[in-house]
Amino acid sequence: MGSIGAAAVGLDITWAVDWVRRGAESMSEHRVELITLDREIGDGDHGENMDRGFQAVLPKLDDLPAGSTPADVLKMVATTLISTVGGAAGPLYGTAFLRGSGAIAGESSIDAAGVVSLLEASRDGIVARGKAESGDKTMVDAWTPAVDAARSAADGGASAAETLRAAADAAAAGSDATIPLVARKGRASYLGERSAGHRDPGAQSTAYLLEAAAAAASNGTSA
Amino acid sequence: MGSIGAAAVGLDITWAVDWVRRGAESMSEHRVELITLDREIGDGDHGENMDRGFQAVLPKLDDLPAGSTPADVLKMVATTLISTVGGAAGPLYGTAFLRGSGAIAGESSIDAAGVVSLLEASRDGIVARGKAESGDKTMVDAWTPAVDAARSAADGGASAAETLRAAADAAAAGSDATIPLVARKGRASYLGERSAGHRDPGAQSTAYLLEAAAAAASNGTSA
Amino acid sequence: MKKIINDPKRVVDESVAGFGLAHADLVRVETDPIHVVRADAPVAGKVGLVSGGGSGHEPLHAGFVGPGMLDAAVPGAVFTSPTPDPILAATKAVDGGKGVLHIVKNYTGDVLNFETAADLAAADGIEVRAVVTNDDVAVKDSLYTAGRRGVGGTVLVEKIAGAAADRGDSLDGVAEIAERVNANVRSMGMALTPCIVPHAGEPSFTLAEDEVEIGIGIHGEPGRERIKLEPADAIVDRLLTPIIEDLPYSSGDRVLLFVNGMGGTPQIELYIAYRRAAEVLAEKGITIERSLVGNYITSLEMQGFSLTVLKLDDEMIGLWDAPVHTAALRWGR
Amino acid sequence: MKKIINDPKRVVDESVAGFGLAHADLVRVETDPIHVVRADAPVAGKVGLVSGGGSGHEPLHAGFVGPGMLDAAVPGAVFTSPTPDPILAATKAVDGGKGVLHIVKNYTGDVLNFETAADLAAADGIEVRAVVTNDDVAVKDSLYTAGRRGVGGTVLVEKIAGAAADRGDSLDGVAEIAERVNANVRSMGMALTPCIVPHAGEPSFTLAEDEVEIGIGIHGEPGRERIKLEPADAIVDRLLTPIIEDLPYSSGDRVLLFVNGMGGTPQIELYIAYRRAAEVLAEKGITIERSLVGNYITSLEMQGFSLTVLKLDDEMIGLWDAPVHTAALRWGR
Ligand SMILES: Nc1ncnc2c1ncn2[C@@H]1O[C@H](COP(=O)(O)OP(=O)(O)O)[C@@H](O)[C@H]1O
Ligand SMILES: Nc1ncnc2c1ncn2[C@@H]1O[C@H](COP(=O)(O)OP(=O)(O)O)[C@@H](O)[C@H]1O
Ligand SMILES: [Mg+2]
Ligand SMILES: [Mg+2]
Ligand SMILES: [Mg+2]
Ligand SMILES: [Mg+2]
Repeated sequence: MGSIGAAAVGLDITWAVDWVRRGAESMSEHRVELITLDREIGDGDHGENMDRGFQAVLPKLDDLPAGSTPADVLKMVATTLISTVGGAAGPLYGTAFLRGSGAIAGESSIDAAGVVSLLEASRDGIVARGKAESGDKTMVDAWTPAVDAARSAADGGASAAETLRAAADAAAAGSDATIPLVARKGRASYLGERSAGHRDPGAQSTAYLLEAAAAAASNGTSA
Repeated sequence: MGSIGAAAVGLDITWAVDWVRRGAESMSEHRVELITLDREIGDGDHGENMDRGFQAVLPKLDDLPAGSTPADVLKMVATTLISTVGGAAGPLYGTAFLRGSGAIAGESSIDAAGVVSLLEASRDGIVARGKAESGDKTMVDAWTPAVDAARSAADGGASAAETLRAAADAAAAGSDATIPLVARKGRASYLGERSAGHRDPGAQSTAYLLEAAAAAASNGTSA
Repeated sequence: MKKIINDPKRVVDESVAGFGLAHADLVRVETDPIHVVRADAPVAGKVGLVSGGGSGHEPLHAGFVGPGMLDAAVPGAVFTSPTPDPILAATKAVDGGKGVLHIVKNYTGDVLNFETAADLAAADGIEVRAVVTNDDVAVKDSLYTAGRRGVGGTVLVEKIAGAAADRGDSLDGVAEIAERVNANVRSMGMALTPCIVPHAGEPSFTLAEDEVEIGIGIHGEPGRERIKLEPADAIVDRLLTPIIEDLPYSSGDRVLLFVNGMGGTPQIELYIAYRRAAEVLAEKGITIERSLVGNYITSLEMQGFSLTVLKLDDEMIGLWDAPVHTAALRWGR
Repeated sequence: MKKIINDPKRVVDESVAGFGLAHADLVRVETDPIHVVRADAPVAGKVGLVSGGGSGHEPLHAGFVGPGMLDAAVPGAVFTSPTPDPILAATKAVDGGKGVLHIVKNYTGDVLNFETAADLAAADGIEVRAVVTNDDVAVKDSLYTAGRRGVGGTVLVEKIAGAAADRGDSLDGVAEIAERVNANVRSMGMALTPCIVPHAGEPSFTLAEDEVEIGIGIHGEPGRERIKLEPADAIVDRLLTPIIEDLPYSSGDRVLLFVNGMGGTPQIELYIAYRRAAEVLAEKGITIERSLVGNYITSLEMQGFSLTVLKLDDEMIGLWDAPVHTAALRWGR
């Protein structure tokens, strides 16, 4: 079973770089969709912001010094997003990647527990910056289910890749679950009741980024 | 034959007042049409301007002193149009009615020759103010055929009413004939070749006003 | 038609009333017949400056009434030149004994109505001169047109002539400098969208989603040419080339560059146009000594812009820089 | 999408470049990272004022850079708050040794990015304080929102705080007056049409020919409520009532009335709105001491307007009247 092989192999720098590449590809691919979601209940820039940020990240992947760890990659992503994305998403994702990097600092390869720490630290960073609670119709509503799902998976003995898969699926479901919510944080909160019936763009970009992480993990191990 | 009766009767104050009332009604009725014509090759205000002017004229008809002549009516129309219409049409029609009034000054009733003098003086006033020549695609292209037709009719022995009928029909034909022309005066001249294919709004309002004059004349005499 | 209005027939009256309330320190609004005069009119011993024309071009002209610029503005109905009565009333109100200059944009209606008012004022013993602005190179000045239209250059004529009047020039002197500005200024405009005259309720023309009008006037009338939308730089070139060739402007000239919004175009776009215009002038060795960017002579909510270039001399620069205090242009006080 | 632009991705860069060319006497444009600073920055011994936010609201903020107002403006991408880097660069560029005040409109992105920049500046030894404007009564300031948005009141905060800095107030003093203005100002806006963000290429929302959005923000985001078009006076009442009730303003208050165009609305309509707003305030015994009418904080080409009312005290009036010389607001020099 691939999953046993995956459990045996930690996620290393190759995975981290692949995650970021896939993430960039996904932001580019879903740029218009994220703009459209944000236009409906925000100001129509989320896809543009995320795409601009990840396009700035890409060339820096080539400049990583030899011996870089996954944490180094995430830190580079963090600082690049902070200085190129802007808006609410820039500082929030920046903090997420920064805290995530901190949680796995020094490790050349991370296991399922490491994945949980990474995701949890990221989510906590977002909450610390943005003060959103679950149900406020923000990216937190994708991150928190992802953290919870990752923890149960890891607790149940899943591999790092399986743990990420569980996180990604939960983030996607969390994004879906934002649709009926009334926003209480971010720009969509200005709409009050009118925000219900629309998916939160940040929750959706989170789902795409965690999907990229999971895809990179399963790719790395099955290749 | 009604026309013989009409030939016998000169056009008096009743006719003049009726002309103006019918003219006002016509401007009101054709307001949108004249706006639309002017929108196509001008600035979309001709119908509004003419309607505003004639609406201002109407109440003054009730204040005419006893013993007023047709010339007095036309003079009142002239000054009222000058002070309420604005744009190019205000001074041009104002001058037309003022000169027309001058041409029949003192007459309590005008015959066919009087009609010709009135129309000719009006047309000459417009040309003096606006410097347009025939074929420039302006109201002159309705007035000049009207003057010419009136003169032939009168020369041929037509009544005042018949003379006005000839003038009105010629003005309408003159207005039709402006359609293919390229404008060389007024706002439509800015369009150059693009003005061809559109009727001149001022020629059309002239046709309506002379139609009102002719209708008032035939009505007055057949009543 | 979506507008912030109450009644199409009361648009001008209510707007001018609001203007008077907002700028009571600067102007007095007379309602019958409607005109806007400097709060302290007439200014004794100063030539009075009166301009006017159809409404819908705001801030032109009422926004330019005040010390250093116009003494009175006469707003007509939307896109309709005013009748002689309010022009006459304004002329009388601002006559400080040194005569009155009429600044008239070259449109048949404006010219005729101002002419009549000037005749009536002369009959009342007021000396009046008129300067007719005609800077729009989109229209050929020939026997086959009503002549070039007065557009953006009018704003510059009003500012500079206003400063000349302010320093005490005679009526002939003020008229002479106004003529000189007019002789040295050229403009051309374009529109991305039409505008809707309130009483008409319909757009002044219709454009497809990828079309623009080049050589547009300020009355919502269609332009000379309809083309496919182009990048900003190409549009600027299309407007600036005929302007430069017309006077012509040439290397070594010092100019004022005026990028004017038609009313509905955001400032962010005007500065993109400014950038390219400055680049083209620099390439030609023409120096921009002064500039003006914003909505100064508009066509209601039309989207688009016009470029105006004025060839400056030292006197004009001094008069341009002189203090002005109006609702729409203000500096030096 | 019809705009006077070259490339959606270069809109801000090119426009700011044009702004710098047109106002080289007032500002210096730095391109990497992009920010606009006073030509003579830093001014020694003066508190530096920095504001910024997404582009598309011009003249806010670059149009308010100059003596008596802001020392620097940081334009982000269209409708996207800038990142910390240019905010930090601007903060450093204007630090004249007396500290720097950040004037931040209350949006999550603006607040977070300015916070980060302030932390970095503090690490570099620059004293920074931030004032967050939040005057939009269309949004309830409660646990269930991101708080009221900063809109029209921001312009007034920038002018008055700028004057306080100009007269030599300390950082705490300037921050205190800025807070006081913010505490006494309320706004609400509406839109007749949406706007189109260049990179999005689609309208921010769609409205039927007879619909308007009430309680609109400045980012092209939809408002709280969509209603049928009403006459101007009814719309003004709809915006002004919640403003008056919120502070509340009451009889005897002296206020500044600010009628702001959203970018695509012609001036003729703004003054119709002003007229009614003045009428309502007069009925309530509220005196308009100062007023401002025009496009000062916009949403690209959006048609609509906002009303802002500031309760004045003598100090605020003095600071409002103090000389200011920026591209968009200028008097007294
Ligand atoms: N306080 C917050 N906490 C967590 N996430 C937030 C918060 N505010 C906004 N967001 C997220 O940011 C997304 C919007 O990002 P973006 O459009 O890039 O920024 P902006 O709202 O400044 O235009 C929202 O969809 C939401 O998921
Ligand atoms: N120089 C002129 N001589 C004669 N008629 C003219 C002249 N200029 C314009 N007109 C007439 O005036 C009409 C336009 O009138 P109107 O729309 O009321 O004025 P404006 O052009 O000022 O908006 C034109 O259709 C034309 O018939
Ligand atoms: Mg957004
Ligand atoms: Mg017309
Ligand atoms: Mg007209
Ligand atoms: Mg944004």
